[in-house]
Amino acid sequence: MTNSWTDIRNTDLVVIMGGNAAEAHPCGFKWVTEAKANRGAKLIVVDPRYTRSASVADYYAPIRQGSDIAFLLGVIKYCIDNDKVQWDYVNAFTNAAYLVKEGFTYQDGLFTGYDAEKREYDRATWDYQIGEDGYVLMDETLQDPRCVWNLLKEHIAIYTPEMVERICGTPKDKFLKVAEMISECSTPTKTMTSMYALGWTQHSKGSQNIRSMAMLQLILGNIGVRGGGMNALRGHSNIQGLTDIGLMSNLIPGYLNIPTEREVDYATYIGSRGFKPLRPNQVSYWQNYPKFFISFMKAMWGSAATPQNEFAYHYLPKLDLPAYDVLRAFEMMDQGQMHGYFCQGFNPLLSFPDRGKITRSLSKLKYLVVMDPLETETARFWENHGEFNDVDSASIQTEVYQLPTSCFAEDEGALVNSGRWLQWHWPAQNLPGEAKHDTWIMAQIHLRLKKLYQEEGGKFADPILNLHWPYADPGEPTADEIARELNGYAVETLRDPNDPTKVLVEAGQQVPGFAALRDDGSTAAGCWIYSGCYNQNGNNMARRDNSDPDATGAYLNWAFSWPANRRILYNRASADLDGKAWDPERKLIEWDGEKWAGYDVPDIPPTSNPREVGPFIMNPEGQSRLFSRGMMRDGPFPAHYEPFESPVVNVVAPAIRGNPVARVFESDRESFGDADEFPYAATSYRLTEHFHYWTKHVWVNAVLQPEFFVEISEALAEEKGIEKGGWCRVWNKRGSVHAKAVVTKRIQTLMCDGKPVHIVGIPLHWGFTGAAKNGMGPNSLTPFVGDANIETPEFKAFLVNIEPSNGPATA
Amino acid sequence: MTINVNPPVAADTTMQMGPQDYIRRSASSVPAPARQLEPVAKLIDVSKCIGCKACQSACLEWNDLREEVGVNTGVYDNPHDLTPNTFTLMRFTEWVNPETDNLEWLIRKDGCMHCADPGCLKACPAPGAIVQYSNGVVDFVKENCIGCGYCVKGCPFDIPRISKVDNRSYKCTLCSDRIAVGQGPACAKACPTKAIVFGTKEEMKAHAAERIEDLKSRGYSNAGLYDPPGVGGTHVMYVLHHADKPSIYAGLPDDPRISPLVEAWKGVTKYAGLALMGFAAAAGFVHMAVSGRNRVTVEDDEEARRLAERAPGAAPLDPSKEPSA
Amino acid sequence: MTDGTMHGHNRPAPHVTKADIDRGDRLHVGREVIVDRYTKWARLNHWVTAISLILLALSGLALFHPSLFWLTNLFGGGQMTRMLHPWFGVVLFFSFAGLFIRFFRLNLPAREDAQWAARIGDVLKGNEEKLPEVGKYNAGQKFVFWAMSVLIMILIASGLGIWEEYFTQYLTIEQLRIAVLVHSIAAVAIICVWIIHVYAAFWVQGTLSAMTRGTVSGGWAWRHHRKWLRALAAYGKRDDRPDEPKS
Amino acid sequence: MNMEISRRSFLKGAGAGVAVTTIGAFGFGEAEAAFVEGLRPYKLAGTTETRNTCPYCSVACGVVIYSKGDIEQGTAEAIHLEGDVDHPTNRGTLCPKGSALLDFIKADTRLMKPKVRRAGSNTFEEISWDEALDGIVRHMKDDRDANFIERNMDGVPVNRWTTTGFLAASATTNETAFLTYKAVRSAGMVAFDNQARV
Repeated sequence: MTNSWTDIRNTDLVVIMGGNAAEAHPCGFKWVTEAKANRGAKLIVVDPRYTRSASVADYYAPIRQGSDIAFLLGVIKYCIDNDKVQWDYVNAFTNAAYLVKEGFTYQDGLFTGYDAEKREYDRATWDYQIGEDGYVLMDETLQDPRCVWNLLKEHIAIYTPEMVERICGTPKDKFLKVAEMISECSTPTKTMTSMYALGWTQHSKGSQNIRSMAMLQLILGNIGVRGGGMNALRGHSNIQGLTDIGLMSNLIPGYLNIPTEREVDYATYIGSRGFKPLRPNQVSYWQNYPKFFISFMKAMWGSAATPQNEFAYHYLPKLDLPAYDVLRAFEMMDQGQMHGYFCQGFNPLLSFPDRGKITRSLSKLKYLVVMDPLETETARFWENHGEFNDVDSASIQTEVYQLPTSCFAEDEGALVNSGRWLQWHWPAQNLPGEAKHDTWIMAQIHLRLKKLYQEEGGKFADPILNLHWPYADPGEPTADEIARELNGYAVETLRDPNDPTKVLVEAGQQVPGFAALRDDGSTAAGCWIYSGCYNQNGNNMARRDNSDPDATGAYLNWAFSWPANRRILYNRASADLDGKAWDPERKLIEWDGEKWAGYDVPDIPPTSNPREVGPFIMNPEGQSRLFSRGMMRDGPFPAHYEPFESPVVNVVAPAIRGNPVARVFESDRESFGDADEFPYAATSYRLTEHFHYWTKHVWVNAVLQPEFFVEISEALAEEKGIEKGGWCRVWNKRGSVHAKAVVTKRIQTLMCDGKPVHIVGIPLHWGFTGAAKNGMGPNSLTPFVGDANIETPEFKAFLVNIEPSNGPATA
Repeated sequence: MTINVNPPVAADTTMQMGPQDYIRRSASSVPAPARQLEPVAKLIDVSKCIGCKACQSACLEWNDLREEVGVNTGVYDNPHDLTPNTFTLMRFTEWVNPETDNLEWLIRKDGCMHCADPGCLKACPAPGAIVQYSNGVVDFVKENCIGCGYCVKGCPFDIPRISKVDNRSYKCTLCSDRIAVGQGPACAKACPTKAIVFGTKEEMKAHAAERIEDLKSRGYSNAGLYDPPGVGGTHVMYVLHHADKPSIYAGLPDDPRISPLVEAWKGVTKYAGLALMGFAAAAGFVHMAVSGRNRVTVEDDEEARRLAERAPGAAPLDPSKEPSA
Repeated sequence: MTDGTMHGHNRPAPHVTKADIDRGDRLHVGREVIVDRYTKWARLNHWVTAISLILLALSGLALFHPSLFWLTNLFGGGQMTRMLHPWFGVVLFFSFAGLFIRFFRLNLPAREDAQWAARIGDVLKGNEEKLPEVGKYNAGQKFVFWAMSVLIMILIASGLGIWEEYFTQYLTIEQLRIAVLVHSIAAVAIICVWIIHVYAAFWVQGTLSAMTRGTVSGGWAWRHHRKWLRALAAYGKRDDRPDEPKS
Repeated sequence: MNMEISRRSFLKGAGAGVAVTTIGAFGFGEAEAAFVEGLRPYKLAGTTETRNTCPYCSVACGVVIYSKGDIEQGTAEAIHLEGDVDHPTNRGTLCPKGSALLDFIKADTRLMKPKVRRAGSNTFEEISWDEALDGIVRHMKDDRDANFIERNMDGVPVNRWTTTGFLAASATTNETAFLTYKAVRSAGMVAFDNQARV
């Protein structure tokens, strides 16, 4: 989220698209109802299904899953054609005026530089024209045909309301109504907020779905303002935290990168990360990269990280591939290239696409370790449960360890919500049975592995032997100790550079925030963006002062929000070029002539002149990007591509299947199906009564939604002779599931490119453990395809067939 | 600032409501209460409800109810009906508005309405099994319940359910145990969108008025409050976007009132019946007093004997048995 | 000369047939004339019926009006009362069915019934001589018999419907409301009929012995059921052994 | 900070506040007997209240866990759970999942003992923590030593361990996450991911 849950009360228009907040985030959705009550805000829901969110919406429009980009580019076109643009914002805060390199083009659904062999683009031409002074060339009059604004207009020209209807199946009048309501938010005094979730991410072009809306929000001037922003609802309680702390193949905490093997030494690595400003006076905050990186290395390897060994640069693994994400990991298992796997509170057997392949892959492991407070299907993937897990135990050689862990009720520590709040919590009960805290388990694994290397030696043990382990009880580090480590501390006494007699932080003391971090090894910080969460003032994540002056929804003294306790990102953009709030009613921060001040922590250096310093300090431009240069693998502008399995061909570029640079493994291609064989457009989703595969263990939730079902329209039920509440079978090349049929008016047949498209909705909460009835899930049917940029599986759009049937062979 | 780990939640947990606040007690009478509690009400704003079932969940947890895991029958309503363990239930209706031709997903939280004039209490034959507090809470006292099911017949909303396990009647208590310590019902506390709110009935009516105004501004010209006079008003009220036709919300009664049959049964029949039986008995005594017993006379006996002796197959008379004239 | 003239007032003796008597009715002529009216089994059957009806009345009344709820103590509390009442009903039903089979033939309407009913005033005054001669049962007794039969049918039917443990789920609430209303009205009615029945038995001296010893005196039969007695004398079995007839 | 004031601040506008009518408003007078006929005794009396965060979605609602016993003594056990009225986001509300968290903590399928399933077996067997952990790190070391890539073809140190992967959780604390990061990265593991995508 750029903003926070509580900020949503400040909005005038809520657009829920690519998500279902009421269903998946009811208590966050409260703030939508608050906005309605406080500001008479309106709610628009655009979704293939008439969802629980739609049930309280002011306006609902249907859309075919996987066609969001066409819809959104259509809205952008509507706004531009009707001059519904917040021009001052666009001119001041976006790269609309930047000139793009000659040679960059878009044709037949492809941008310049496509390599069909590698399924990759050469992104050389996807960039700005740079002048002699090293700064970008721009045309503030927006006349130059090569300026971003004109290229954008040209790029979206095809997305007329008629084209939108043809692609999305959204009736033209409904689309126009939505576009018209959205376009009204182009005035400085009206803001719109976008609430989205996996409905946008789980596509082979998920990142571009989100970019499309981000671009629209920039054009309407809704980023950085109260009641605006791009708000990813996020699924799990600390998924934000785990991403912040970089538990991903290619990340270092705080969104730094694991080096690739091309970066042969520290100099090369850091050299490619200069982040020189592209315009005068810009902050380009990533210029501080070395400070954050080296402070991290000090937190990892302490005294073993020295200037002499490039702060242990080579202790880090170097990547030969962009990422070893989960899809690749399971592909490797399937190819016999991976022998061991750890699942920490994770249930891949039900979470990842193409369950058949997941079972096959796990069966090829030597060992599998599952840490969880609850039973998981993954821990029992080798156990036969008839139709619900049809395996031959004897033929599976994997050794499986199941370790009982603590759950929230026994844990202490911080979780990061989607509004980036780090909130501390306290244990309420003791561990049941022999369950242990995850921290204890991870410490034990490290210490015992270290012991083996000490005793036996082995391959490059230094990173293990020298891992910094500064805990009172090495066997069980406390949450408090680790929280301090994340915040960062002075390794040596820090003195004021301008006045060496002045001590800023004594050695061993907590640093006040990331501004204090240094690149000379004198500071250590586990995750720079968290710096300030546990400083000289104590544990700020545990703050519980819920006062909120002038009811802005900021709650500055409640817990801690990264970065620097900032509640709304890019908040400088809430004020115009003179530093005055776009909307006096919704003042956030303002320039008083000398400094920035207001209800939030300014996003730019407090004394930076509003006319000089741009709000988007993480970009070398200081401005936001309507044209994203080479930052994304599949194009600087979003373009409509069909899902890999689509009921209709791509009318924009008929030759192209799916996203041309999406993650696809050759071995999975034959498992894709076509519309003639599998005519129905399926989608997967959560239900409000359940949380993933956890709550089927909770009898109350099992009572509220007991049994696996699929949802279809009355028309399809009629056509297939499927009865409401009767059994049906849904299948494609990857699998087949039996489910109860919920026949509903909430799913309607859409007309796309002249043909009717029936939608099959498949919720995902059932398995073969827990209190709920045994059942299957969508991942028995979903394709093994990933988003081009972040490899998110395409769970939201695939093809199936359906027929009436008997119940499962074994119930 | 100080970091407050465990600030108190419900400081005072002493019960402040009790039998002294009864205004009605089934099959018995109560003295007029010394004090009048402020009438309370739960307001359910159907237009704000997202059907998330948090209320059901919170209700099960607070009241320690253990419902059975059922099956899917092609709808979202689970369980499929109120039960002795399900005091409240979301009922889903897919309704196409004939005026706009748009689908509307009407979701109503069903449960006890806590009528000002409770049909269950009127029908109940067991003294003290159903009580009504002066703040409007209608509560079942299971210790006194005999499981006859009369409350089911008395209720205009089809709410009470009799347990097959302990043969006692159950329904929403409005969390009387929470209200007694000054807290609202568990469902109202949990409700994510505050579609369920709880407070004094006056507060709730005022809040409802605001909501209705908002709904009218959004095109629901028939939005209104459901506080049916037929049962003297209720302490659970609904805000409906289509208050002109309550029955589209999964059969919410358009004009609920205690059934005339129940009125007759618990009214005239009860009293007339007793009177009639009393009269019948009394009539007997009077008749006895007036006309005395109907006795057999000596003549009757002689006639009988003559008839018997003259009859065919009579044995010769034994002189010794000849009665003396 | 006829009995009539002998008797002092002239009423033609009615035509009687064997059909006017039941199996088990018989005449004993000893020191007194004794008539067997009810067999051992009939009496047993009657008393089972009587007891279950009384238990039903008591348990039913307990739930009928709050002022009578204290009656539940007789059955071990409200829950027990609620549980037992329907079972008493089942017993009554089958027991009464037995009585019905035994008695219904002689309770079928006869010519003299109308005349008898028309003279109800004389009945109440006890002016037997003004009444027609009747068979084993007079119109009043027949009324009680048929009223009981009909009301018990109504009570069992409505009672089953509102039997919470087993049957309520098969009825709509509206049907239940009708059932419970009908049940209570029928209950009041049957209790009234019962009062009439009991009172009559007590008012008409010599009646009770019919259901205790099983016999009535010849005089009682002559006075109240002369047609029956004539039939018995004409066609009935008799037992003139001088010793006292065994009851 | 004053809870009452903060709660009252929630009353401004919006339905959210309306639920927070205080005890006084119900017209209660002086406190009466603790147990009264017909009413269940208030089951939270005498419990310990602990502030925690819902482990499900990222709204991160504040919850209050009511427990009996003493955590220091090792006897604390949760008996009830409700939303935290003072929390700015959820203000005491909880969704159907959060409202039932007690039965997540107490689920029949909650794991109590370490177990191992041997190759080819069709059942889990209970083992001690020592056996489990030693067995795991033995697997790790053998696999790492056998497959660790110290340098690539060009002789560049790459220190990559690609044959064992780690899938991190999504509901563990930042502190667990960082400790996990340290343990996993120091071993050179690259197939490292979390639940962000699903």
